[in-house]
Amino acid sequence: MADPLSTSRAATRTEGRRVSDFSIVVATANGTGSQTANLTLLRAIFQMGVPVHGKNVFPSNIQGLPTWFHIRASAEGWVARQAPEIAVAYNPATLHEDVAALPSGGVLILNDDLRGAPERDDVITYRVPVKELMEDATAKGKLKDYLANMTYLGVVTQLLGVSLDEVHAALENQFAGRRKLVDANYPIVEKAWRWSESTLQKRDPFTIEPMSATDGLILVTGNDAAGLGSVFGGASFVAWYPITPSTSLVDALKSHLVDLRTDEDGTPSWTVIQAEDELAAIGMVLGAGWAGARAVTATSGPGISLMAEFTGLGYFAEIPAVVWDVQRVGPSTGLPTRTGQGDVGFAYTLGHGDGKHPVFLPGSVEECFEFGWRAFDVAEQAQTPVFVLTDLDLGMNTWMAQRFAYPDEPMRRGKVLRGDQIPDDFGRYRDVDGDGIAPRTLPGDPNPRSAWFARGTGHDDAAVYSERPEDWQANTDRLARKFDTIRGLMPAPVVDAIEDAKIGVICMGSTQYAIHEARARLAEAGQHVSLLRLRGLPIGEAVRAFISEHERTVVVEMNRDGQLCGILRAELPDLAARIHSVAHLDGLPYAADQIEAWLAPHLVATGELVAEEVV
Amino acid sequence: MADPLSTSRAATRTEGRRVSDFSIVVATANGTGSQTANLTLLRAIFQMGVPVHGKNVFPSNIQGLPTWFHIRASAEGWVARQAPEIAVAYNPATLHEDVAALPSGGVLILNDDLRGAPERDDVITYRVPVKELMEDATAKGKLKDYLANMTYLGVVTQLLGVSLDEVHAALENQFAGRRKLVDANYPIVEKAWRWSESTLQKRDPFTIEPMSATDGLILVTGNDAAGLGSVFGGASFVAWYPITPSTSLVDALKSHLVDLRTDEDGTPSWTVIQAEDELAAIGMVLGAGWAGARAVTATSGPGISLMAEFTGLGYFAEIPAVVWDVQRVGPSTGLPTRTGQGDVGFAYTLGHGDGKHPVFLPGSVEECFEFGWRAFDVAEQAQTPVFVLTDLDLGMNTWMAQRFAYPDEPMRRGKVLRGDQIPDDFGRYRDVDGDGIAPRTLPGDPNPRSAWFARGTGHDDAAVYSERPEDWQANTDRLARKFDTIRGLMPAPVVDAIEDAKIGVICMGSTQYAIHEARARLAEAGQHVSLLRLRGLPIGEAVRAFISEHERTVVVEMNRDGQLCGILRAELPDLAARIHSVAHLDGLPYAADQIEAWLAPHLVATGELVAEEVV
Amino acid sequence: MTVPAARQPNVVGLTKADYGGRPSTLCKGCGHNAVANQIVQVAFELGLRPNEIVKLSGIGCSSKSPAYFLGMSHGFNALHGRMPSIATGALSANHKLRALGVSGDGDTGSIGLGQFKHLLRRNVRMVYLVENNGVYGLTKGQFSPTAEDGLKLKYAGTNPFPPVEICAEALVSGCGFVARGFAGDAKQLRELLKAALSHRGTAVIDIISPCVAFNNEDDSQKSYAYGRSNEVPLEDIGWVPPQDDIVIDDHEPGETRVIELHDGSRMALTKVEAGYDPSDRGVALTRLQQAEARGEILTGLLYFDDQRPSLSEAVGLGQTPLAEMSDERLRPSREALERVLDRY
Amino acid sequence: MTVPAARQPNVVGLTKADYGGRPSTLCKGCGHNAVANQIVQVAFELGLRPNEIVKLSGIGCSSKSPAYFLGMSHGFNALHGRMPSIATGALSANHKLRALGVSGDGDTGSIGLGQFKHLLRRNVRMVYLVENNGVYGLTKGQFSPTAEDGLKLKYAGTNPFPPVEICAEALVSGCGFVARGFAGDAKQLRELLKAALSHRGTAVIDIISPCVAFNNEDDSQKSYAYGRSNEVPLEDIGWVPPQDDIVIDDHEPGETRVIELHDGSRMALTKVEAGYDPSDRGVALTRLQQAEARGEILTGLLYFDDQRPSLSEAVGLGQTPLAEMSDERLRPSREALERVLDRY
Ligand SMILES: Cc1ncc(C[n+]2csc(CCOP(=O)(O)OP(=O)(O)O)c2C)c(N)n1
Ligand SMILES: Cc1ncc(C[n+]2csc(CCOP(=O)(O)OP(=O)(O)O)c2C)c(N)n1
Ligand code: SF4
Ligand code: SF4
Ligand SMILES: [Mg+2]
Ligand SMILES: [Mg+2]
Repeated sequence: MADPLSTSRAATRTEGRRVSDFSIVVATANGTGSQTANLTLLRAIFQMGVPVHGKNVFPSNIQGLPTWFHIRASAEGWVARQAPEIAVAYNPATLHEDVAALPSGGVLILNDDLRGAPERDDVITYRVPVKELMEDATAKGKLKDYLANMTYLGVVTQLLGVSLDEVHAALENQFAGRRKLVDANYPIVEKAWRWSESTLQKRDPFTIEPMSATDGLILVTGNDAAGLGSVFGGASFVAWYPITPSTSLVDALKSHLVDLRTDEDGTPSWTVIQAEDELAAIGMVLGAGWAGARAVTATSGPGISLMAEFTGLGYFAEIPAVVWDVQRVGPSTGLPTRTGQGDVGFAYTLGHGDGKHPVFLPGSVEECFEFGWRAFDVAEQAQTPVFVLTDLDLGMNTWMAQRFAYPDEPMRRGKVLRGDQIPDDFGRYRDVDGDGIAPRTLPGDPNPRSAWFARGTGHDDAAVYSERPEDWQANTDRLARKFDTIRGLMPAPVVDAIEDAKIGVICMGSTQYAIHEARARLAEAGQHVSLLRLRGLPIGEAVRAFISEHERTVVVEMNRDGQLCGILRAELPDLAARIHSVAHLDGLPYAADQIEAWLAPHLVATGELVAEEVV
Repeated sequence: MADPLSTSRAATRTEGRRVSDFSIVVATANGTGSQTANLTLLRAIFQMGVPVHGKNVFPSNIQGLPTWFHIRASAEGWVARQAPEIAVAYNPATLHEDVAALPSGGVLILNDDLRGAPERDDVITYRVPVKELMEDATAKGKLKDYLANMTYLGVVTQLLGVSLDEVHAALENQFAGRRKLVDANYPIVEKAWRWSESTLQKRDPFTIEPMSATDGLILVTGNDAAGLGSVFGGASFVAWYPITPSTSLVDALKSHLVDLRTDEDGTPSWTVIQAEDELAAIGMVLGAGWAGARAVTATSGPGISLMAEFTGLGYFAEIPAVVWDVQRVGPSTGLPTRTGQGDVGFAYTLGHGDGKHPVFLPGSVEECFEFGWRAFDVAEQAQTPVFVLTDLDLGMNTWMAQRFAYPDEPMRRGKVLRGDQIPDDFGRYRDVDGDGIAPRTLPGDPNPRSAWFARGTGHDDAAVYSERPEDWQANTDRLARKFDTIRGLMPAPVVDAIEDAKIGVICMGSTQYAIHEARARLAEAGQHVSLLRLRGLPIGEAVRAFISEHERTVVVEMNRDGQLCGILRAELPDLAARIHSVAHLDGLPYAADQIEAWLAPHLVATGELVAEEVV
Repeated sequence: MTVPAARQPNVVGLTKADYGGRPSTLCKGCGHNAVANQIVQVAFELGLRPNEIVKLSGIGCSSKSPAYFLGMSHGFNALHGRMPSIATGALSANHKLRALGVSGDGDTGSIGLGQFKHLLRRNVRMVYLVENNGVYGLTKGQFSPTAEDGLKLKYAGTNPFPPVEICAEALVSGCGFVARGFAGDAKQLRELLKAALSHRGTAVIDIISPCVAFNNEDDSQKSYAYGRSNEVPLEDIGWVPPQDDIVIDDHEPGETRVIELHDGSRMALTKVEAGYDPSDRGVALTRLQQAEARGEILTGLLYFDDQRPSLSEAVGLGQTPLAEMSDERLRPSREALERVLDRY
Repeated sequence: MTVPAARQPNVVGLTKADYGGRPSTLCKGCGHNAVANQIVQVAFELGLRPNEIVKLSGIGCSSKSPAYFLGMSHGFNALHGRMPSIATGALSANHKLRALGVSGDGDTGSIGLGQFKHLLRRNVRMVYLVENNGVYGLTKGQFSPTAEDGLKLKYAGTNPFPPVEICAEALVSGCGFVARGFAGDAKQLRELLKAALSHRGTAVIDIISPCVAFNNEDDSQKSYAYGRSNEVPLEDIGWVPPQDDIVIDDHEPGETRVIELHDGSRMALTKVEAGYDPSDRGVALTRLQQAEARGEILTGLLYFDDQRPSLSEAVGLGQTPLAEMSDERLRPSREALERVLDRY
């Protein structure tokens, strides 16, 4: 099997030196524990001030199947997927493909103990005598195989011009300063580094040179950021069921709760429950939301399907809840360890019958943090289940980010009446303010007037069971009004409108990085494309304005059916004719050249490109 | 609580006689068993050749809550809901509202034992001494209360000019000729009828006169028709979980299986399993479909939500299944005994990730029968779960219909390879014909090449697990091609295009009856509106053509969010600007005057109506 | 404890009427009504504070009944079979609340079996009532999974499957309070309810609660299923005549009493003897099996053990419920955030 | 029965290799691989016809394994926890087929508990294997509901809940074949598999099948959880060294054997004595309780009773499977339709 991310076979630019601008792939087998070496390499480059990003391409399996770790260093700061010029080949199972995938002019760092690597005289090869380098390592047995990953760390860093001090610092950071661990690993790195320095002679153009582009930045995964954001949103109840790629979000959330939300006497201000399945997880979250806690769950595609019925209850009984969907490739069980954006259409109207739900669409780890706390505010203000759709690429991979900003406003708990605030004529679903949102009361309130009976069945505005047509319609019309109020609560899109650009691109989530890079390239070629990055549904006026201002709008999304495009066409029928779809899903994050290729026909249509130029 | 269907308060037309053109409402309490009397009244009118239709408005409860049975007789054949001019008031709990709801000039048939009926001197009142009439009835105790319903049957038929013979015949039919039952009931009917003849003096204009408009027609519910159609479709495995209003579909299906599909020796050619819930029901159906049986389930809204995950598996693993959704009012538990069309958007794309499903949209009991067998053909030809969306009004109410036509074509079992037909290079998902549909094999086949491993995870065209991007994309692109093939398998819409009409209406399902009546009225007023009744999704070219031919298309549907309208806008973006939505849901079937009112603004917009005329 | 007279205020100054709810829309004679009445009586006698109680239910006739008692208490009529997850979340958010859950045999034994069993594992502190009638009432008489093997019902035919034994299920799932009552035995029911309300974790009471509309044995002469097929059109399961409650008020411990249901079918109830020791799970299971073998239904407190911590105890919650914590306590400080960021 | 040598063809002319599947992608040393191997061996020894068997599973490492045996048999890798419903439908459509189902303790005991129990009530004719490792393997080491109360795992922390006892659950659900095996005891496992394959209804075998990657007790010296926290970065649960299979081949009936898992933690397996009479459900439940009290795990055939008809027998299916009926038999005649219409 071949590394799916190493697709380009075009010769790579080798004239002159390639300073801090290239991609590396490390090919190992799952379960061999190469992650430590990979993340250390990533961090070492980051420490040198060079913009860098890592993507882990792993199988849905625990041990033995091939896995590839991609690191892109880019002085210009590009982080989208890019076919690697440097390959570290440590996995016998994929040796052939890994070598074959290299562009001519590329670099191969080969575990010399592996046999049968294909000859590539158009590739610069460095052979690493792993066994030899491991010889006098103190560790024994299986642990030795594990530590063997440190050899390529040493060689690669040396070749790229990363000092041993940087590597050591990175290793310390990676091990959170745990001495024993550093001491077990570093000697091997050092040995390999010095061996490389003394024996290998650099023949390739790729180097890292110190910059200051990462000053003040952090390295973090989206799931970690989301967990942390939730904690700062006051998450107090978490129920979930394990599923890739959302599991690490809950793991992070829980460890941050332990760290930040446990009293001196050890009492937690939170409860995390591993439910028996996703139906139970969302049920628990709704029960907790009804009782007044800030409750959240995280899942992925299959879990969203199982949450359909309860989401409809939450919508109709009007109970706050936050649901994170770290999207993987669907339909069905699909590709659990690949990334996609295929749940947006389904989540937006989840549940039988009428109903729409607010959907946050974070596009960066910063937004994973921010929406982590904002989602609770919207859920409690609107008294409804709120979805946050991120994806595996954003959630599980390691990204550079600004230090997260502390919430700039107090927690918005929404309309909750307590004790004497509860009027004599209190009706749970009475729209006293005309915004479609009626004040609620919480169980446990001493005021006898506070009581109401939550239900998924038809009811009047006092929550009393009713089959009367006028009660049904009044109530659901109010829910529609409420949804309009919600428009004002969602984050505005990020718009980069280019003066008299004919084409506007609309995107969401993590695809923005490839799009930014593609737009920059197009701009160099004189083709200017505006961009609107949607950060939430329902849409507001800004989207209508953006589409109106452009001759043609192209909605780029990582699914097959063009789900977001369909939503926009349905909600903006008068503009639908101008709204075009670019929808592609194969499980891989987008690369800039894919975006360029997909936009080309549209540039041709608007006359900005002549057909011939399209390759 | 007031009868929701008796809404009009306008004075009714009383000048002259009202022959076979009026509505009756019978107000009783749930559990009192008035259904027999009501259906007998309905059938008696039907037997006289007069077009008639009955709607039961009942609560989600078993005993004691108010229920109303509506009968509309219409020489012209209109069957849509219409506010009644005649009320039979036998329920003390709703006496006041039932009387108050009558239009002036209306007729009240009052159980004289009930106290406190409001005075309405603008209403013709007949008082029925129920106790007295029941005096010498043989039955005792509770059964007596039950039989008391026969008194209004006698009085109403006499007043309307229905002969005792007709009533007797209707009663026999109702009791399927079971003597004992007829003998227990008829004497009371007769006594009441004769009492009415001798005592009451007819003061109202409403009468039934014999016609021949129902010759050769049958009276049947949509659920019964659906069950029968499924049997003629070869249904052999049924798994379901009880839920109103789909329960009577499975009851009918099962009794028809017992009747028509049991061998002489008593061996069934079918299995019906009451599952533990809807997740299990659809799972069983998919298991049976995979193993080669024609399998079907029936449910309603909440069940559809619970079937989301399995539907995605069926779509992706490509397993035939038929799912009936007898729609009730959602979201959530909603109004279990009220009608709606709120699941169309959800069912069409059910499941996380990408995926669309064929959806049949029967609009009559005849189509409930026809689609009952056709759905299996499409499911097996396309190897995918197929939905049939009907509703409570169509499913549980009693409609006139043409005798059902025997399937006009043999069962289409789709591409199934057996034994030696299986090629050496057999690949379960290999698109050998280019129509996106690959031949399948069935478990138990003696040919070793036949084996494949069904899965919801990514696979190559031999059904072998694969995470390769190109495998994923090739497979899902093929599924998209398959969906285009499916377009050609769905029933064409029924189009009534009016020469140079500016407005075209698109509808689905049971709302057609109110729309036909409204169109006729508009036509009388010189306003011509074309109609396209959609009978299935995905749409074909006919829909595009219809919309293109009209200045403005109005999509009328019984939900709040205009779900079908959204689908059409998304799939026909170039025409979306002309597609308008009329969406209303309060649990009641539409009445013609509602349709007129909703279309008015559109007629104004196209200049066919001047604003003033709109009331 | 002295029982206050209905019209007198109780220890918390409330009259019995204050514990009432909306008028019942269930069938006259339905066992579920009798249970609702006893809940009102017990809440009144114990002097419960309505605001300290939440009423929970799933979907079904039984699950409707929380609307008919404790009108001053908050309540949540959840989804079919999903009361346990709602309860788990609600009681986690506010572990000071006491939950009174009402479910049916279909709601708990069929669609809800998984959630029921996992609720018991977690030992969420609540009273869990299963109003057990062997049928699906609200959907008109299909078999529920607790229907006896071989039972013939007019509507549903013959049941070929062994019943789900609610008490046995509770026992193997580690439930610390397992009891069975009968809707018609008010005295026993009140005793069980009072004990359950003071239990540390989940207290399950399986209550035999006959359905007057659909639990009609085919061949029983008195059943109106019989009546229907012979005098009343069968299609017309729309006919549900009102019935009187079935009541037994002098059932002694150790005694077996045969009661007659509305359809004339009989049911043998055996009350555990006075000296029965409910502390052994194995014994409880065995006794259940023996009774079943004799075609009897064992009633009373079958198993009791309050050693296991409830969920909120297991997760170590303190005094303040999560739902009542101040925003300050819920959102860590600026400094705390900076500290975390420094690690990245 | 004489066991043919692997290379020799068996009674149906197939070699052992013919019963193999695709290469396993599970961890080296995973108990699930050992089970898969025994399935191949048993199918070969019994001379099963691959086309008469269907392989079914849910989702999990365990549920992947059907891909690794009987490559010439059809199979269905269903959804997480939903194998039972797929099995019920498939076996109803073709009751001539024999189903071999592989599930995990999470798949069956957690999300799938309800379907599992209802499958047993219906007595669908299939072999139902639970490859029980006490953890969620595929999602990296969370507790499964079968994990012991109080167990400490490096990743998952301490488990506060009582375990779901698969065998006890099967017993109370009326299952007629309840057994427990150990992945490392090939001989016993083969015997149990052979017996199960000839059972009339659902045959449940709970197989202790250690997870070498995640079932690592926190405080066990040999666990690499320990190793990890001290020498290897904890975050790196990505490190899963290959292990050897744990094997015991001389475990005698009645004997208690303590086995050591890869992490050094110990497990006491007690094999039911030679004379054990598996015909009494009550005894089986009691023995399970006693063993549990002693901290032992009881293995062997615990309960057997084939009196209850399987589902296809209960619904009275004839010779021809539904899936193989001719269109003529499935679609009634024109006349039949007219007859029905005449009634309307
Ligand atoms: C998901 C779902 N499926 C089916 C139904 C329909 N339904 C309502 S109540 C009920 C059964 C109730 O039986 P039980 O729990 O025994 O309560 P009872 O009415 O007998 O008291 C069913 C199947 C539903 N409301 N939701
Ligand atoms: C609906 C759904 N939820 C969650 C998951 C993620 N998931 C995959 S396997 C698994 C647990 C498997 O545990 P077990 O059944 O014990 O199998 P094991 O891997 O231990 O053999 C989970 C939670 C899923 N695939 N589908
Ligand atoms: S149908 Fe049965 S369960 Fe429901 S209310 Fe009536 S008697 Fe009670
Ligand atoms: S993770 Fe555990 S269960 Fe999964 S394959 Fe590895 S050892 Fe087996
Ligand atoms: Mg019940
Ligand atoms: Mg497991």
